[in-house]
Amino acid sequence: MIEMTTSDIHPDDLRKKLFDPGAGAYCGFEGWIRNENEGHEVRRLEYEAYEPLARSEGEAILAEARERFPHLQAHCVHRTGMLEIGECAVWVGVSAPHRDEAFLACRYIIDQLKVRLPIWKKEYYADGHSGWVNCERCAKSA
Amino acid sequence: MIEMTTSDIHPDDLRKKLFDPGAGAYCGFEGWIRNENEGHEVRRLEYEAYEPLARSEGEAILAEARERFPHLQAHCVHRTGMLEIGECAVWVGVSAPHRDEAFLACRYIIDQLKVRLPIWKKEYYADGHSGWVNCERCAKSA
Amino acid sequence: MKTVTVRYFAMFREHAGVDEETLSIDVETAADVFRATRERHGSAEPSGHCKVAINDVMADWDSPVGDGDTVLLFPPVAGG
Amino acid sequence: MKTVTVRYFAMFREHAGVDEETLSIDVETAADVFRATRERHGSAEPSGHCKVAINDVMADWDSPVGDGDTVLLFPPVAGG
Repeated sequence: MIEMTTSDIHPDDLRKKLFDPGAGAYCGFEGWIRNENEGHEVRRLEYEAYEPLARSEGEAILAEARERFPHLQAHCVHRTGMLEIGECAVWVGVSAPHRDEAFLACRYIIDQLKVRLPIWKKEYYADGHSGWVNCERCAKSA
Repeated sequence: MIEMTTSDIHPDDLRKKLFDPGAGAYCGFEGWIRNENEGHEVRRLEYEAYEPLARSEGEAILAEARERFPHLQAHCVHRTGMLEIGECAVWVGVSAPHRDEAFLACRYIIDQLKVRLPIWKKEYYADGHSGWVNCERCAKSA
Repeated sequence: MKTVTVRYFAMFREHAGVDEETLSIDVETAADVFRATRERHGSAEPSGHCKVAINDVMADWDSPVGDGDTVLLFPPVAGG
Repeated sequence: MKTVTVRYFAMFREHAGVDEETLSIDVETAADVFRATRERHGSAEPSGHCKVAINDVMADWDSPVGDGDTVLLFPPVAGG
Protein backbone atom coordinates (compact mmCIF):
# COMPACT_ATOMS: atom_id res chain seq x y z
CA MET A 1 0.00 0.00 0.00
CA ILE A 2 1.09 3.58 -0.59
CA GLU A 3 0.26 6.36 1.83
CA MET A 4 0.50 10.10 1.28
CA THR A 5 0.96 12.14 4.44
CA THR A 6 1.78 15.63 5.70
CA SER A 7 3.08 14.23 9.03
CA ASP A 8 6.40 12.74 10.17
CA ILE A 9 7.20 9.29 8.79
CA HIS A 10 7.95 6.62 11.42
CA PRO A 11 9.88 3.78 9.71
CA ASP A 12 9.97 1.57 12.80
CA ASP A 13 6.18 1.37 13.09
CA LEU A 14 5.84 0.97 9.34
CA ARG A 15 8.30 -1.90 9.00
CA LYS A 16 6.31 -3.94 11.53
CA LYS A 17 3.51 -4.14 8.96
CA LEU A 18 5.84 -6.15 6.76
CA PHE A 19 6.47 -8.91 9.25
CA ASP A 20 5.91 -12.36 7.79
CA PRO A 21 7.13 -15.64 9.34
CA GLY A 22 8.43 -16.65 5.90
CA ALA A 23 10.45 -13.45 5.43
CA GLY A 24 14.18 -13.73 6.05
CA ALA A 25 15.13 -10.31 4.70
CA TYR A 26 13.96 -6.75 5.06
CA CYS A 27 15.21 -3.82 3.00
CA GLY A 28 14.19 -0.25 3.73
CA PHE A 29 14.94 2.91 1.80
CA GLU A 30 14.45 6.49 2.95
CA GLY A 31 14.88 9.71 1.04
CA TRP A 32 16.17 12.43 3.37
CA ILE A 33 16.23 16.17 2.74
CA ARG A 34 19.85 17.12 2.17
CA ASN A 35 21.45 20.54 2.45
CA GLU A 36 22.78 20.72 -1.11
CA ASN A 37 21.66 20.12 -4.67
CA GLU A 38 23.72 20.74 -7.79
CA GLY A 39 25.95 23.22 -6.01
CA HIS A 40 23.16 25.17 -4.31
CA GLU A 41 22.84 25.34 -0.53
CA VAL A 42 19.31 24.12 0.25
CA ARG A 43 17.40 25.26 3.36
CA ARG A 44 14.12 23.36 2.94
CA LEU A 45 12.03 21.58 0.35
CA GLU A 46 8.35 21.81 -0.48
CA TYR A 47 6.60 18.78 -1.96
CA GLU A 48 3.45 19.04 -4.02
CA ALA A 49 1.58 15.93 -5.13
CA TYR A 50 -1.50 15.25 -7.15
CA GLU A 51 -2.74 12.65 -4.71
CA PRO A 52 -5.38 10.71 -6.70
CA LEU A 53 -2.86 9.79 -9.39
CA ALA A 54 0.08 9.51 -6.97
CA ARG A 55 -1.88 6.84 -5.11
CA SER A 56 -3.04 4.90 -8.16
CA GLU A 57 0.40 5.04 -9.80
CA GLY A 58 2.05 4.04 -6.49
CA GLU A 59 -0.26 1.04 -6.14
CA ALA A 60 0.53 0.04 -9.72
CA ILE A 61 4.28 0.14 -8.96
CA LEU A 62 3.85 -1.97 -5.81
CA ALA A 63 1.77 -4.48 -7.77
CA GLU A 64 4.50 -4.71 -10.43
CA ALA A 65 7.09 -5.37 -7.72
CA ARG A 66 4.95 -8.13 -6.17
CA GLU A 67 4.55 -9.72 -9.60
CA ARG A 68 8.31 -9.71 -10.21
CA PHE A 69 9.21 -10.96 -6.74
CA PRO A 70 6.85 -13.59 -5.26
CA HIS A 71 6.12 -13.58 -1.51
CA LEU A 72 7.02 -9.89 -1.32
CA GLN A 73 5.46 -7.58 1.25
CA ALA A 74 5.88 -3.96 0.24
CA HIS A 75 4.69 -0.64 1.57
CA CYS A 76 5.59 2.98 1.01
CA VAL A 77 4.83 6.44 2.36
CA HIS A 78 5.46 9.79 0.70
CA ARG A 79 5.29 13.12 2.46
CA THR A 80 4.01 16.39 1.05
CA GLY A 81 4.29 19.95 2.28
CA MET A 82 7.31 21.78 3.65
CA LEU A 83 10.23 19.64 4.89
CA GLU A 84 13.39 20.63 6.72
CA ILE A 85 16.95 19.26 6.30
CA GLY A 86 17.21 15.69 7.62
CA GLU A 87 13.49 14.94 7.45
CA CYS A 88 12.29 11.82 5.67
CA ALA A 89 10.42 12.60 2.44
CA VAL A 90 9.79 9.04 1.31
CA TRP A 91 10.02 5.60 2.86
CA VAL A 92 9.93 2.26 1.02
CA GLY A 93 10.01 -1.02 2.94
CA VAL A 94 9.94 -4.57 1.65
CA SER A 95 10.24 -7.98 3.22
CA ALA A 96 10.97 -11.13 1.23
CA PRO A 97 12.21 -14.67 1.79
CA HIS A 98 15.79 -13.81 0.75
CA ARG A 99 17.96 -10.71 0.63
CA ASP A 100 18.50 -10.65 -3.10
CA GLU A 101 14.84 -10.01 -3.89
CA ALA A 102 14.48 -7.66 -0.90
CA PHE A 103 17.19 -5.36 -2.28
CA LEU A 104 16.05 -5.61 -5.90
CA ALA A 105 12.38 -5.01 -5.11
CA CYS A 106 13.11 -2.03 -2.85
CA ARG A 107 15.30 -0.50 -5.52
CA TYR A 108 12.71 -1.13 -8.23
CA ILE A 109 10.00 0.58 -6.21
CA ILE A 110 11.95 3.73 -5.32
CA ASP A 111 13.34 4.09 -8.86
CA GLN A 112 9.85 3.88 -10.33
CA LEU A 113 8.26 6.14 -7.69
CA LYS A 114 10.77 8.86 -8.49
CA VAL A 115 10.02 8.98 -12.19
CA ARG A 116 6.32 8.07 -12.30
CA LEU A 117 4.53 9.67 -9.35
CA PRO A 118 3.02 13.11 -10.00
CA ILE A 119 5.05 14.74 -7.24
CA TRP A 120 7.12 17.90 -7.53
CA LYS A 121 9.59 19.51 -5.22
CA LYS A 122 10.58 23.11 -4.86
CA GLU A 123 13.91 23.91 -3.29
CA TYR A 124 14.36 26.97 -1.11
CA TYR A 125 18.00 28.12 -1.22
CA ALA A 126 20.19 29.85 1.33
CA ASP A 127 20.39 32.87 -1.00
CA GLY A 128 16.62 33.40 -0.81
CA HIS A 129 15.81 32.02 -4.25
CA SER A 130 13.75 28.94 -4.96
CA GLY A 131 13.36 26.55 -7.86
CA TRP A 132 11.45 23.50 -9.02
CA VAL A 133 13.66 20.39 -9.20
CA ASN A 134 13.99 18.66 -12.61
CA CYS A 135 12.40 21.65 -14.23
CA GLU A 136 15.27 23.67 -15.64
CA ARG A 137 13.57 24.13 -19.00
CA CYS A 138 10.29 25.13 -17.34
CA ALA A 139 12.21 27.70 -15.32
CA LYS A 140 13.83 29.14 -18.44
CA SER A 141 10.46 29.54 -20.13
CA ALA A 142 8.93 31.33 -17.13
CA MET B 1 31.02 0.63 13.79
CA ILE B 2 29.93 -2.94 14.37
CA GLU B 3 28.23 -4.03 17.57
CA MET B 4 27.65 -7.55 18.83
CA THR B 5 24.71 -7.94 21.18
CA THR B 6 22.54 -10.51 22.91
CA SER B 7 19.62 -8.03 23.17
CA ASP B 8 16.86 -6.91 20.80
CA ILE B 9 18.01 -4.75 17.89
CA HIS B 10 16.19 -1.39 17.56
CA PRO B 11 16.68 -0.13 13.97
CA ASP B 12 14.94 3.19 14.57
CA ASP B 13 17.38 4.29 17.28
CA LEU B 14 20.31 2.96 15.26
CA ARG B 15 19.44 4.76 12.03
CA LYS B 16 19.49 8.11 13.85
CA LYS B 17 23.24 7.66 14.31
CA LEU B 18 23.59 7.88 10.54
CA PHE B 19 21.99 11.27 10.17
CA ASP B 20 24.12 13.69 8.18
CA PRO B 21 22.89 16.97 6.63
CA GLY B 22 24.61 15.96 3.38
CA ALA B 23 22.88 12.56 3.21
CA GLY B 24 19.94 12.31 0.83
CA ALA B 25 19.52 8.54 1.01
CA TYR B 26 19.33 5.88 3.69
CA CYS B 27 19.29 2.14 3.04
CA GLY B 28 18.74 -0.37 5.82
CA PHE B 29 18.91 -4.15 5.71
CA GLU B 30 17.69 -6.59 8.34
CA GLY B 31 18.05 -10.35 8.50
CA TRP B 32 14.97 -11.86 10.13
CA ILE B 33 14.58 -15.37 11.48
CA ARG B 34 12.29 -17.21 9.09
CA ASN B 35 10.29 -20.35 9.72
CA GLU B 36 11.80 -22.45 6.94
CA ASN B 37 15.20 -23.37 5.50
CA GLU B 38 15.80 -25.79 2.65
CA GLY B 39 12.51 -27.56 3.21
CA HIS B 40 12.82 -27.84 6.99
CA GLU B 41 10.37 -26.17 9.36
CA VAL B 42 12.51 -24.03 11.68
CA ARG B 43 11.42 -23.16 15.24
CA ARG B 44 14.36 -21.03 16.40
CA LEU B 45 17.98 -20.27 15.62
CA GLU B 46 21.03 -20.08 17.85
CA TYR B 47 23.89 -17.79 16.83
CA GLU B 48 27.41 -18.31 18.05
CA ALA B 49 30.14 -15.77 17.30
CA TYR B 50 33.81 -15.49 18.02
CA GLU B 51 33.52 -11.87 19.02
CA PRO B 52 37.12 -10.57 18.87
CA LEU B 53 37.46 -11.57 15.22
CA ALA B 54 33.82 -10.81 14.34
CA ARG B 55 34.43 -7.23 15.48
CA SER B 56 37.76 -6.75 13.73
CA GLU B 57 36.51 -8.36 10.50
CA GLY B 58 33.28 -6.30 10.70
CA GLU B 59 35.26 -3.07 11.11
CA ALA B 60 37.42 -4.04 8.13
CA ILE B 61 34.29 -4.55 5.98
CA LEU B 62 32.83 -1.17 7.02
CA ALA B 63 36.16 0.52 6.23
CA GLU B 64 36.20 -1.10 2.77
CA ALA B 65 32.66 0.19 2.13
CA ARG B 66 33.64 3.72 3.18
CA GLU B 67 36.61 3.59 0.85
CA ARG B 68 34.47 2.51 -2.11
CA PHE B 69 31.69 5.02 -1.40
CA PRO B 70 32.84 8.45 -0.19
CA HIS B 71 30.72 10.34 2.39
CA LEU B 72 29.19 7.07 3.57
CA GLN B 73 27.98 6.63 7.13
CA ALA B 74 27.64 2.95 7.99
CA HIS B 75 26.84 0.97 11.08
CA CYS B 76 25.85 -2.61 11.83
CA VAL B 77 24.70 -4.78 14.70
CA HIS B 78 24.72 -8.58 14.92
CA ARG B 79 22.90 -10.60 17.53
CA THR B 80 24.09 -13.80 19.17
CA GLY B 81 22.29 -16.34 21.32
CA MET B 82 18.86 -17.92 20.80
CA LEU B 83 16.45 -16.10 18.45
CA GLU B 84 12.79 -16.77 17.70
CA ILE B 85 10.94 -16.51 14.36
CA GLY B 86 10.61 -12.89 13.24
CA GLU B 87 13.43 -11.56 15.39
CA CYS B 88 16.14 -9.44 13.81
CA ALA B 89 19.53 -11.23 13.70
CA VAL B 90 21.48 -8.57 11.88
CA TRP B 91 20.96 -4.93 10.96
CA VAL B 92 23.01 -2.90 8.47
CA GLY B 93 22.31 0.80 7.95
CA VAL B 94 24.01 3.26 5.65
CA SER B 95 23.41 6.87 4.69
CA ALA B 96 24.96 8.49 1.63
CA PRO B 97 24.48 11.55 -0.58
CA HIS B 98 22.56 9.57 -3.24
CA ARG B 99 20.50 6.39 -3.37
CA ASP B 100 22.73 4.48 -5.76
CA GLU B 101 25.66 4.34 -3.35
CA ALA B 102 23.33 3.80 -0.36
CA PHE B 103 21.93 0.60 -1.93
CA LEU B 104 25.30 -0.63 -3.23
CA ALA B 105 27.14 -0.01 0.04
CA CYS B 106 24.43 -1.67 2.15
CA ARG B 107 24.46 -4.69 -0.13
CA TYR B 108 28.26 -4.87 -0.10
CA ILE B 109 28.35 -4.83 3.70
CA ILE B 110 25.73 -7.54 4.28
CA ASP B 111 27.16 -9.79 1.55
CA GLN B 112 30.64 -9.56 3.08
CA LEU B 113 29.42 -9.95 6.66
CA LYS B 114 27.67 -13.18 5.76
CA VAL B 115 30.74 -14.86 4.33
CA ARG B 116 33.55 -13.36 6.41
CA LEU B 117 32.38 -12.97 10.01
CA PRO B 118 33.15 -15.92 12.30
CA ILE B 119 29.49 -16.46 13.18
CA TRP B 120 27.61 -19.74 13.03
CA LYS B 121 23.96 -20.57 13.33
CA LYS B 122 22.27 -23.72 14.52
CA GLU B 123 18.72 -24.36 13.41
CA TYR B 124 16.24 -26.07 15.70
CA TYR B 125 13.59 -27.87 13.65
CA ALA B 126 9.95 -28.63 14.33
CA ASP B 127 10.79 -32.36 14.32
CA GLY B 128 13.12 -31.92 17.30
CA HIS B 129 16.38 -32.20 15.34
CA SER B 130 18.92 -29.43 14.95
CA GLY B 131 21.72 -28.64 12.52
CA TRP B 132 24.48 -26.15 11.81
CA VAL B 133 23.75 -24.04 8.73
CA ASN B 134 26.27 -24.23 5.85
CA CYS B 135 27.85 -27.26 7.45
CA GLU B 136 26.44 -30.27 5.66
CA ARG B 137 29.83 -31.90 5.25
CA CYS B 138 30.71 -31.28 8.89
CA ALA B 139 27.44 -32.91 9.85
CA LYS B 140 28.15 -35.96 7.71
CA SER B 141 31.54 -36.45 9.31
CA ALA B 142 30.16 -36.20 12.84
CA MET C 1 -14.82 23.82 -30.51
CA LYS C 2 -14.70 21.81 -27.27
CA THR C 3 -15.05 22.85 -23.67
CA VAL C 4 -11.95 21.56 -21.89
CA THR C 5 -10.90 22.10 -18.29
CA VAL C 6 -7.14 22.32 -17.87
CA ARG C 7 -5.43 21.78 -14.51
CA TYR C 8 -1.88 23.02 -13.94
CA PHE C 9 0.63 21.63 -11.43
CA ALA C 10 3.77 22.91 -9.74
CA MET C 11 5.79 25.09 -12.16
CA PHE C 12 2.96 25.04 -14.70
CA ARG C 13 0.53 26.40 -12.11
CA GLU C 14 2.90 29.19 -11.11
CA HIS C 15 3.47 29.97 -14.74
CA ALA C 16 -0.21 30.03 -15.72
CA GLY C 17 -1.10 31.94 -12.58
CA VAL C 18 -4.17 29.73 -12.03
CA ASP C 19 -4.85 26.21 -10.68
CA GLU C 20 -7.27 25.47 -13.44
CA GLU C 21 -9.20 27.16 -16.22
CA THR C 22 -11.95 26.11 -18.59
CA LEU C 23 -11.27 26.86 -22.24
CA SER C 24 -13.26 26.68 -25.46
CA ILE C 25 -10.69 25.37 -27.88
CA ASP C 26 -10.42 23.48 -31.15
CA VAL C 27 -8.39 20.39 -30.13
CA GLU C 28 -8.19 16.70 -30.99
CA THR C 29 -5.46 15.37 -28.70
CA ALA C 30 -3.73 16.06 -25.37
CA ALA C 31 -0.82 17.48 -27.36
CA ASP C 32 -3.16 20.05 -28.92
CA VAL C 33 -4.26 21.14 -25.44
CA PHE C 34 -0.64 21.43 -24.32
CA ARG C 35 0.20 23.58 -27.35
CA ALA C 36 -2.86 25.79 -26.85
CA THR C 37 -2.04 26.49 -23.20
CA ARG C 38 1.62 27.06 -24.07
CA GLU C 39 0.67 29.73 -26.57
CA ARG C 40 -1.87 31.18 -24.17
CA HIS C 41 0.72 31.60 -21.40
CA GLY C 42 3.71 32.38 -23.60
CA SER C 43 5.74 29.31 -22.53
CA ALA C 44 8.29 27.44 -24.65
CA GLU C 45 8.34 24.25 -22.54
CA PRO C 46 8.56 21.14 -24.74
CA SER C 47 6.32 18.21 -23.83
CA GLY C 48 9.20 15.69 -23.84
CA HIS C 49 9.66 15.22 -20.09
CA CYS C 50 6.16 16.28 -19.15
CA LYS C 51 3.16 14.03 -18.56
CA VAL C 52 -0.52 14.31 -19.12
CA ALA C 53 -3.65 12.75 -17.64
CA ILE C 54 -7.22 12.94 -18.88
CA ASN C 55 -10.00 12.71 -16.30
CA ASP C 56 -7.57 11.38 -13.66
CA VAL C 57 -6.14 8.63 -15.88
CA MET C 58 -2.55 8.82 -17.20
CA ALA C 59 -2.67 9.41 -20.96
CA ASP C 60 -0.38 9.83 -23.97
CA TRP C 61 0.12 13.07 -25.87
CA ASP C 62 -1.81 11.62 -28.80
CA SER C 63 -4.76 10.50 -26.64
CA PRO C 64 -8.05 12.05 -27.88
CA VAL C 65 -9.64 14.82 -25.82
CA GLY C 66 -13.44 15.03 -25.80
CA ASP C 67 -15.89 17.80 -25.02
CA GLY C 68 -16.10 18.27 -21.24
CA ASP C 69 -12.85 16.43 -20.47
CA THR C 70 -10.42 17.58 -17.79
CA VAL C 71 -6.77 17.59 -18.92
CA LEU C 72 -4.05 17.58 -16.23
CA LEU C 73 -0.67 18.98 -17.27
CA PHE C 74 2.29 17.66 -15.26
CA PRO C 75 5.74 19.24 -15.50
CA PRO C 76 8.73 16.87 -15.05
CA VAL C 77 8.23 14.91 -11.80
CA ALA C 78 10.73 14.62 -8.95
CA GLY C 79 9.36 12.45 -6.15
CA GLY C 80 11.37 11.09 -3.23
CA MET D 1 57.31 -31.05 18.71
CA LYS D 2 55.45 -27.86 19.46
CA THR D 3 52.95 -26.98 22.14
CA VAL D 4 49.87 -25.67 20.33
CA THR D 5 46.53 -24.67 21.80
CA VAL D 6 43.61 -25.45 19.50
CA ARG D 7 40.20 -23.76 19.86
CA TYR D 8 37.12 -25.27 18.25
CA PHE D 9 33.96 -23.41 17.21
CA ALA D 10 30.35 -24.38 16.50
CA MET D 11 30.21 -27.82 14.82
CA PHE D 12 33.92 -28.39 15.41
CA ARG D 13 33.48 -27.81 19.15
CA GLU D 14 30.55 -30.24 19.33
CA HIS D 15 32.52 -32.74 17.34
CA ALA D 16 35.71 -32.47 19.39
CA GLY D 17 33.70 -32.44 22.63
CA VAL D 18 35.90 -29.65 24.02
CA ASP D 19 36.18 -25.86 23.59
CA GLU D 20 39.93 -26.02 23.42
CA GLU D 21 42.81 -28.36 24.08
CA THR D 22 46.57 -28.02 24.23
CA LEU D 23 48.49 -30.52 22.13
CA SER D 24 52.13 -31.49 21.69
CA ILE D 25 52.33 -32.01 17.95
CA ASP D 26 54.83 -32.00 15.13
CA VAL D 27 53.42 -29.28 12.83
CA GLU D 28 54.68 -26.57 10.50
CA THR D 29 51.49 -24.93 9.21
CA ALA D 30 47.85 -24.30 10.14
CA ALA D 31 46.91 -27.05 7.68
CA ASP D 32 49.07 -29.51 9.66
CA VAL D 33 47.17 -28.58 12.83
CA PHE D 34 43.83 -29.07 11.05
CA ARG D 35 44.92 -32.52 9.82
CA ALA D 36 46.18 -33.54 13.26
CA THR D 37 42.92 -32.59 14.98
CA ARG D 38 40.91 -34.23 12.22
CA GLU D 39 42.72 -37.50 12.80
CA ARG D 40 42.47 -37.08 16.55
CA HIS D 41 38.68 -36.68 16.43
CA GLY D 42 38.00 -39.01 13.51
CA SER D 43 36.54 -36.34 11.22
CA ALA D 44 36.73 -36.24 7.42
CA GLU D 45 35.89 -32.54 7.06
CA PRO D 46 37.92 -30.93 4.24
CA SER D 47 39.45 -27.52 4.94
CA GLY D 48 38.02 -25.97 1.73
CA HIS D 49 35.20 -23.90 3.23
CA CYS D 50 36.72 -23.63 6.69
CA LYS D 51 38.83 -20.79 8.04
CA VAL D 52 41.67 -20.52 10.45
CA ALA D 53 43.12 -17.86 12.72
CA ILE D 54 46.38 -17.86 14.63
CA ASN D 55 46.54 -15.85 17.87
CA ASP D 56 43.32 -13.97 16.95
CA VAL D 57 44.47 -12.95 13.46
CA MET D 58 42.91 -14.51 10.35
CA ALA D 59 45.48 -16.76 8.67
CA ASP D 60 45.93 -19.01 5.65
CA TRP D 61 46.19 -22.78 5.79
CA ASP D 62 49.88 -22.53 4.87
CA SER D 63 50.63 -19.93 7.57
CA PRO D 64 53.41 -21.15 9.91
CA VAL D 65 52.47 -22.23 13.45
CA GLY D 66 55.01 -21.60 16.20
CA ASP D 67 55.54 -23.09 19.65
CA GLY D 68 52.95 -21.66 22.07
CA ASP D 69 50.59 -20.42 19.35
CA THR D 70 46.81 -20.66 19.61
CA VAL D 71 45.11 -21.95 16.48
CA LEU D 72 41.38 -21.25 15.99
CA LEU D 73 39.49 -23.63 13.73
CA PHE D 74 36.35 -22.16 12.12
CA PRO D 75 33.81 -24.33 10.30
CA PRO D 76 31.95 -22.71 7.36
CA VAL D 77 30.47 -19.41 8.56
CA ALA D 78 26.82 -18.34 8.23
CA GLY D 79 26.27 -14.92 9.70
CA GLY D 80 23.17 -12.79 9.29
